[in-house]
Amino acid sequence: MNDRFNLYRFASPATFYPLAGKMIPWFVALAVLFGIAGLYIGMLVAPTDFQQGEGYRIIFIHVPTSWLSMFIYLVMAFWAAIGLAFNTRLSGMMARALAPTGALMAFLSLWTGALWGKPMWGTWWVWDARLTSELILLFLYIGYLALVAAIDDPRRADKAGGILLLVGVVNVPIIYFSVKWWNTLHQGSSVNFAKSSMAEVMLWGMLLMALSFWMYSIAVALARVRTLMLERERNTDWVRAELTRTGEMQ
Amino acid sequence: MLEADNLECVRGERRLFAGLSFKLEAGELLYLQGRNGAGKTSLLRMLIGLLPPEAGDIRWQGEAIRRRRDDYHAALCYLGHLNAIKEELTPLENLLAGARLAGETLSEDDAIDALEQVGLAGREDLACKYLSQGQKRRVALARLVIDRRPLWILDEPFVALDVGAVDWLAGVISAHLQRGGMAVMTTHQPVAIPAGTVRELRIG
Amino acid sequence: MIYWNSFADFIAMGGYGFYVWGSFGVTALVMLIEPIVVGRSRKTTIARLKRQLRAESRSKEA
Amino acid sequence: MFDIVFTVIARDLKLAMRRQADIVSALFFFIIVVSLFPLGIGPELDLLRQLAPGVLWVAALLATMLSLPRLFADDLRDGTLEQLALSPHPLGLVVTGKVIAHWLVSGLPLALIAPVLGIQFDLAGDALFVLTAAILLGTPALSGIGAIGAALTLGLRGGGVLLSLLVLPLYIPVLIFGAGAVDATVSGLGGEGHLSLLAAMTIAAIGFAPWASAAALKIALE
Repeated sequence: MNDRFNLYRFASPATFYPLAGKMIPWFVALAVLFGIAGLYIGMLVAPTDFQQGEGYRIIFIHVPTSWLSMFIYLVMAFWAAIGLAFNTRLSGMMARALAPTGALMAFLSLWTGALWGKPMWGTWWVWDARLTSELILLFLYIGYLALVAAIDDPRRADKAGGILLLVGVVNVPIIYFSVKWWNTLHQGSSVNFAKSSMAEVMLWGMLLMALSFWMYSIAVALARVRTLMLERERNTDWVRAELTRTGEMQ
Repeated sequence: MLEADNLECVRGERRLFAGLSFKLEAGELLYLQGRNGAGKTSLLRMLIGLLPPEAGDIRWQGEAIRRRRDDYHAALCYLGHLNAIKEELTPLENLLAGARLAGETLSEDDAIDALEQVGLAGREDLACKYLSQGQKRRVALARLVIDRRPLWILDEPFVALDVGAVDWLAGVISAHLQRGGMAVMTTHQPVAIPAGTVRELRIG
Repeated sequence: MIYWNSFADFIAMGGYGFYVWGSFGVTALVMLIEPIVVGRSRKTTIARLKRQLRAESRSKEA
Repeated sequence: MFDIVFTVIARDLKLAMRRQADIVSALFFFIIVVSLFPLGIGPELDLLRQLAPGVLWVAALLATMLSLPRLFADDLRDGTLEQLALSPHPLGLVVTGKVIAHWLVSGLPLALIAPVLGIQFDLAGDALFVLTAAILLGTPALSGIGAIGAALTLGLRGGGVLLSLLVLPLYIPVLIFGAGAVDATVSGLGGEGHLSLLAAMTIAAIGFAPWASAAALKIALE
């Protein structure tokens, strides 16, 4: 009973708002730290790849952004499920705060994929299974963003967006496997970005970069969710108090 | 018995009402009153189970309606400000299709009788798109003549009816109350309902 | 420990400089702009909400 | 319990029959789009034969999309959607009926006309047969997934464009396996595997999509 109470307290915007405010600097610091370490290892220490030359260093961004774009979609779907099941206000806002960052990650993944493809495959775009799925994932993000933007009532927008996310998350594996299967059928390029024989340093660089991008996403999403909270709860006492307090500080 | 317990309604940013409770027994009619935007229609949508209340409970025969949604809907007849008739279908087809979707059995003869009562004799087989607005409304009201479900929820049923039709509809509602039915309705012009206990609830 | 012999080598990236720095540059740009956009929308939101709050309290006093 | 499904199908079919222009125009859209491709690509039969499955399937996706915005919008406008939501049956079953009716008036005609269009692209007999079977098996999934999008965008500004944005990415697996079935037949590999995957997708979509649509409709009706 006590746990339940705490959970709800945590999920209430009035408690979460200051907590998020305190957490943001920590995540920013972690993102910077991991980023510096990752860049140091990836760009300065790691040796060249004997097959791909220095161009392989793009994977230090490409792979983390691809991971993050998929992971963020899953997290959004998780929040959507919580929101639809328990009707909590916070979960819809979390999903919405994450979406633009997820879309940007998908975009970066495509962008770096294209820049990697040009020297490696001799063309900017290849209908490679991974790139194609990433493109579809970007479409899914854009669809979600367009849907929630089109609905004026925020609660209705959250719920409708939540259903779309759940439908999307069921479909993502189906889409991925169908695209992969289509790709092998048409014998398109199937050069792997990350070789399994990758040197250990490279793996470390990639992991550190992924951690850095992860922390960055959390920090940005928290900052965005704080603005959403103020906006949505503007008629509550805690937002009024918050507004007058920040007024004194500035 | 229909019970509303401590209902709260928030639309968008605004809290329309809170702490609203009432009880409705067999043979009773509840008039909902209040200025425009006070939340009458929102309350009706809560009562039919389409709008979940922010707080509070609605119970039908002692059970929360969100738990026994299908049973509740089997006992409920709702007439909104939209007619819920299809332009492409004839009045007769509309009545029959409406009854079937509501899970009711309705014979063609009964449907024709009902249409005669609302003054649409001879137009049973004309597609509704050829009818006037008033006639379309009457097709919608014809449902009430045949409906035997215990709870009627009516949104502005008297709007845009001529005097004769108002009296006729008041009679139909009276008969429903006399059979032991219940009704909740919103209206701008209170109409005398001859039978049953009439109660009023003011919102906002 | 450091793999590169000279700074010029590092920039050239073995002939892949355009692609590598194109990737890293755009990513850095995005990760710079996004927080700025978020921060600015936060500021405008707070300013707007404050205006509303002031207008409200004034209309209450009146 | 399943009476309601048939009742809804009967009602929607009757309405569609009174508005045949809609069915016919979607069908002609399909025919015209497919016929435009040879004009854009050139009349080489080898090339056309290769492109046929993809062209026919993409056109089929677009033709199905055409009628989706009205799937629930008409019922919302005249108030019948409220009455459907108030029927003493789960809304998911009502939507199942509407999805099946939508397929009967939008997907089925496409499957029936597809072999004729396939001839334009010089497809052989077995490929034509597989094409028809694939469209027959795949289009119900399109109606089902489309219903989710139609319910989510119900009553929104610019709902039609938004609907395509939401639904088309979700159509990709159907497109891949639908066109793949014909491709595989043409290249002599046999399309049975694809067809069974399409059937599986359709079953999953018909079973799952109406309930997601029903949840979206309830939100739209709040």
